[in-house]
Amino acid sequence: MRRSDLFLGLLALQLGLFLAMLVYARRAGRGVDPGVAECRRWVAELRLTDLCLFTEARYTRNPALADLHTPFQDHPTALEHFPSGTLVAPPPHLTSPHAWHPAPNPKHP
Amino acid sequence: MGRRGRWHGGLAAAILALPLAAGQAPSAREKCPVCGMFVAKYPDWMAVLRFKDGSALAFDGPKDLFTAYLDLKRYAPGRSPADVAAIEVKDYYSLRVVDGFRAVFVIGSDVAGPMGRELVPFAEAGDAAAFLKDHRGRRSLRFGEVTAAVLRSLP
Amino acid sequence: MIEVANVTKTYHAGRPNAYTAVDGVSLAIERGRLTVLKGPSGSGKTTLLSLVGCMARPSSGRIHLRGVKAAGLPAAGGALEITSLPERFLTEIRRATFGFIFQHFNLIKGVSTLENVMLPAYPLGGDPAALRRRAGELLERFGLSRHAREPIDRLSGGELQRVAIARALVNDPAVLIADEPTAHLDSHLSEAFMALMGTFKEGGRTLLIASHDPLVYDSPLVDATHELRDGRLCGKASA
Amino acid sequence: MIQQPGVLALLAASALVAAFLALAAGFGLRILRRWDLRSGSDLQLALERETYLVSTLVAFALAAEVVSLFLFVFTADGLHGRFAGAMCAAGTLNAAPGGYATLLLKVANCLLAGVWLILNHADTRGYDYPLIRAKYAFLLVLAPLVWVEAFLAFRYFTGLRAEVITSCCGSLFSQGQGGLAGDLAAWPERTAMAVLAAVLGALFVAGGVLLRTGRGGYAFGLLSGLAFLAGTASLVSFVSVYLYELPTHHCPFCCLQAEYGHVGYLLYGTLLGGGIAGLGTGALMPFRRRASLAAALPALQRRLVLAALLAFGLFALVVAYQVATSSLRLGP
Amino acid sequence: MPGTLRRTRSILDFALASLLRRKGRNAALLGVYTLVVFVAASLVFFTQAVKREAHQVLADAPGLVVQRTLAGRQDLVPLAWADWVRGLRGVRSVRPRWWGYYYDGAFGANFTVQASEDAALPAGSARIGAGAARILRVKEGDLITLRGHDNLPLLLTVQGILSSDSELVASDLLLLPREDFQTLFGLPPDQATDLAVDVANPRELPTLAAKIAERYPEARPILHSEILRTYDAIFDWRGGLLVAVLMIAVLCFAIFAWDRAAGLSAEERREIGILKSIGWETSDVLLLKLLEGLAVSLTAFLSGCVLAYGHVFLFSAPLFEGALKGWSVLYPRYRLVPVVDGYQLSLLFLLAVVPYTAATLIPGWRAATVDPDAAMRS
Repeated sequence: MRRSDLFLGLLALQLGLFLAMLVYARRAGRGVDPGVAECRRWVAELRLTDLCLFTEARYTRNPALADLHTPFQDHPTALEHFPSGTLVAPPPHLTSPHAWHPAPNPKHP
Repeated sequence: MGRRGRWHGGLAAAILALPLAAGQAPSAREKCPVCGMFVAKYPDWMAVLRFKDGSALAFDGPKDLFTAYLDLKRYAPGRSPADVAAIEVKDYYSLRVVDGFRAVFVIGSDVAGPMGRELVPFAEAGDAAAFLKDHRGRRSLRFGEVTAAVLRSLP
Repeated sequence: MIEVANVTKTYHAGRPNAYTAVDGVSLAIERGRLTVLKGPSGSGKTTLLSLVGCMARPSSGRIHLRGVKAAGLPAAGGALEITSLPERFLTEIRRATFGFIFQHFNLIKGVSTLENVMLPAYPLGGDPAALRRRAGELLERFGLSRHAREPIDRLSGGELQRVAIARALVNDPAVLIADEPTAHLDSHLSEAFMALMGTFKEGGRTLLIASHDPLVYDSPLVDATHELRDGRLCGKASA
Repeated sequence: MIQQPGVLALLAASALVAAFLALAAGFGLRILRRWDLRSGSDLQLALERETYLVSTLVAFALAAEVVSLFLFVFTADGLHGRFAGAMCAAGTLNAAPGGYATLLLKVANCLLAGVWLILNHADTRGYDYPLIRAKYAFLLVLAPLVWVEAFLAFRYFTGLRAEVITSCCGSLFSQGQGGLAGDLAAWPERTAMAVLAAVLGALFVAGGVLLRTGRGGYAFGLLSGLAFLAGTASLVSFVSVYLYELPTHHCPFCCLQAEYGHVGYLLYGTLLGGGIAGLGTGALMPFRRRASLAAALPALQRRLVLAALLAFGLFALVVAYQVATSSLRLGP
Repeated sequence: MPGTLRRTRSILDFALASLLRRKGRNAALLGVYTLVVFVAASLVFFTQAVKREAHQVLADAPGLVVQRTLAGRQDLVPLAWADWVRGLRGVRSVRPRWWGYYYDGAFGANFTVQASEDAALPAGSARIGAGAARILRVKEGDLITLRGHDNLPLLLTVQGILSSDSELVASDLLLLPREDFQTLFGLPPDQATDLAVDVANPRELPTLAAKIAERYPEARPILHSEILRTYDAIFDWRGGLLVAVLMIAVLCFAIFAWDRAAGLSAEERREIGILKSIGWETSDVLLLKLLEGLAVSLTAFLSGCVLAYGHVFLFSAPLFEGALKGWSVLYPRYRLVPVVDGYQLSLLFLLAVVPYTAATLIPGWRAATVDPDAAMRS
């Protein structure tokens, strides 16, 4: 057994795992996940708008509905609230009036 | 859908007229006989031409339906306008299936369909007038006013 | 076989530490003979060996090789002029034509004996099984088979040199070049080494040895001796 | 400026490649000025060693360019949600100046770097560095292009602002739209098909002649370049339409997506590979008569021609298959 | 061709041997490298997966949410607005929403309280999210007490706990009947928190938003597409920030690799000299160095990616939990649907393998151009 055989075998093993990960991810992405379906049901029923990832403050609990002048969130680049504040930026529609949206273009696949 | 659908696409297209129950969504593989696009991808624009024998053709927009209706010889050989039992289009605001013969169509608006400029269908003339104003439409037409010349003016 | 014409090698030319190691040397080395370069250390023997062995290019002068097969190279009248070839081609000629036995053996530590012997053939891309067989046979011939799998670090001086010789032979070169081969050997081992050289000579190989050990240059096997001093040939070549 | 992982990675890669080529160009300049093969001086030895570094640097740059070309398209594609009106990469590239120019330059640089590596390979086959001046002069052309590309990429990404209204591929690659993209889309389908078939046919004839007689290398190189252009143009003009089965959809990016079986990678990969091999064949022609390359060059050219024909042949097969199996019928 | 292949394999053999000979140092290098790839890949996988999850889960979110702002702060919406909006063309339904936040000092948790329209939820009862139930340590039938705006306790029977599958959107919810919601917060009866508007044709949403904004200047309509875009922006923007920080780590690592490759020990230099003296050419040594680098970087890249996949999708990214949770005590338990695509992989490749290779390129070349006769002259 040559060293290169061993190494290539190891590499092939890793590559196999890697490909398995790709294939599994694609298959998982294709079907409807039961968790996703359950979440969608509640979103539709309760008219929810946001994920419940960060619950420590209202502008992180409902980032899409955040105020323009929420305490601490006074500047888009401020690291106002360390752990999740680094992840949550003000939603894009705060910086421009959404009423001037152009008509959407034709959809395509 | 996507790729898998395409392999069988040829088969589905070969069977031109499929029976469709009223309001029933076309199968994922059904294609518009005029342009060949998958009809199911654009449910909001779907238009259906029903014949008296129960068969039907589904289109991905009223424009293609009119193209076929005004030239049935080419798109449905052996049939004439007299064989048409019903025309179904979808009202823009409600997305409900409405009677195409009685619908009002707005052209020249800033709303584009899957095939570009469209004849946007409405069940009510009032809706059509409001839409014409909101979306800078050119004019609204009754079913009978849609001619080949009108279609040519829509790129 | 090898003709050296008026070859000079200057290191660090144009700088204060410029140093001419070989200065206007001309000599010829004949096929199937044992030629010795003798002279004290620092006389330019090693540099001349490296020039002849295609390891370095001379600053001026010409070196011609005869009877060397090299693809894609022009050979005027059967002689190949190697002085201005790119390193790539020099290497190609070197590994096909020359086998080297170094003063310090130059074996790679931590690598097995067998692999050390096989190393020169790696870049050639030959059949690995055949190479392994060839290296195994060489080790067997030098009585080193039982050390084949051991790392080189555990071998004695004499064994190390025999590994180095096996390595020099693995590509079956026409010319063997040895630089001070007996410097680290006792008299007994040195004699054994010269005896081995004798068998190679009988086998038809050309041998070129640089040494200041009388045991080498006074050996009856030697066909020609060139003496170097301060980078120049001195005295007549004795044949 | 959009802080997105892909954007940061792309900018870093661009900067790295630009720096490497600056280094390579510096060495190239030195080699062009000081090269003297007859000399055994230390300088000449150092220069010869630098040629190894330069070829390694360019090979690295090519590899990084190819990876970043894909990432560029992926990133542009992934960003479309941030721009009103953009629905795929085509829209995102239009959202700030320099998007398309960056993409085109990336492709051009991939081609040129590939050709450079072919020249370099040929050069190493000759004992007297027969291509040394040509290839370093070429390198001095390639390097500024890479710098321009890095600059454009930087300008493009810093110019991107969310909320920019952009046109999506539906309007960009639709007929009746001005500009090159629109013109390509408006190219009549039959003309486009005929041109592609003619160019590919001529390419195969030239390749056959070259393989048999060793003549016509320039023509082959030229035709490869044309085939690359015609192939790309036909992707916009008609292949896309058959592929998506949408008569109005001329987008050259959507075919990279999973919905279409990633067939775009095959199409672009074969085009790029064929283009590099074919152009490389042509670029080697002036050096055929060099004594030092007389033995090596024809064999190398044969291999390149075969590779180019294989790549373009595969491209043609895939295109033909797509058109034949598509159930789209065009126009009334 | 087989010659080239055999040459590469033989040189690979030697490259591995020389890596193994310096086991300790190379293992450390490989470990650090794998860690860098692991963290970068975890981050990329996580942000992409959450983005896609958000898009899927929020697909049925209201097409338009109408809020009212008062001096720049969100304020209650008069129900009269709902009637006016309902009259607009294309609107299918307008549902006022009553919701707010409730901080429970005893548990330190921030709950989202929402009024439920469900007729099966009688007054005095509540339905709560799985995460809330976990924090409050209650089960079905238990009582919970909330302190109202008037300082009176509001006692509610837990009538049901939302399934654990829904935690990603509903973990912190307390669903109350409308009367109880109003009692708890003392809300005026003719106002709601905001309006959820649904339309038949989503194409019409921007037009509707414009009409509403024109009629009520203090209204703030938020489109469905903007809600989705928020999640893209959150995870791209600050994900990019983290990648920028991570890039410093990559850079440090590249410098480390550079140093490691440039500071060739005398031993390694001697070795390369020996290789060149016995017939290896500069490009052979370059290949050796390249293969050494590739062996390390490919192993690190592949194992880092696979480990990150396990971390994010099998174990729900426990390493990020601390960062996401902040100082809140409520954190949903969820499993992300795996998302791995060409974008992520080419990004990671560009981030991880390219800098390392670049850093080792020039030192490798320097090592490879040792004079062949150096070994003789030493």
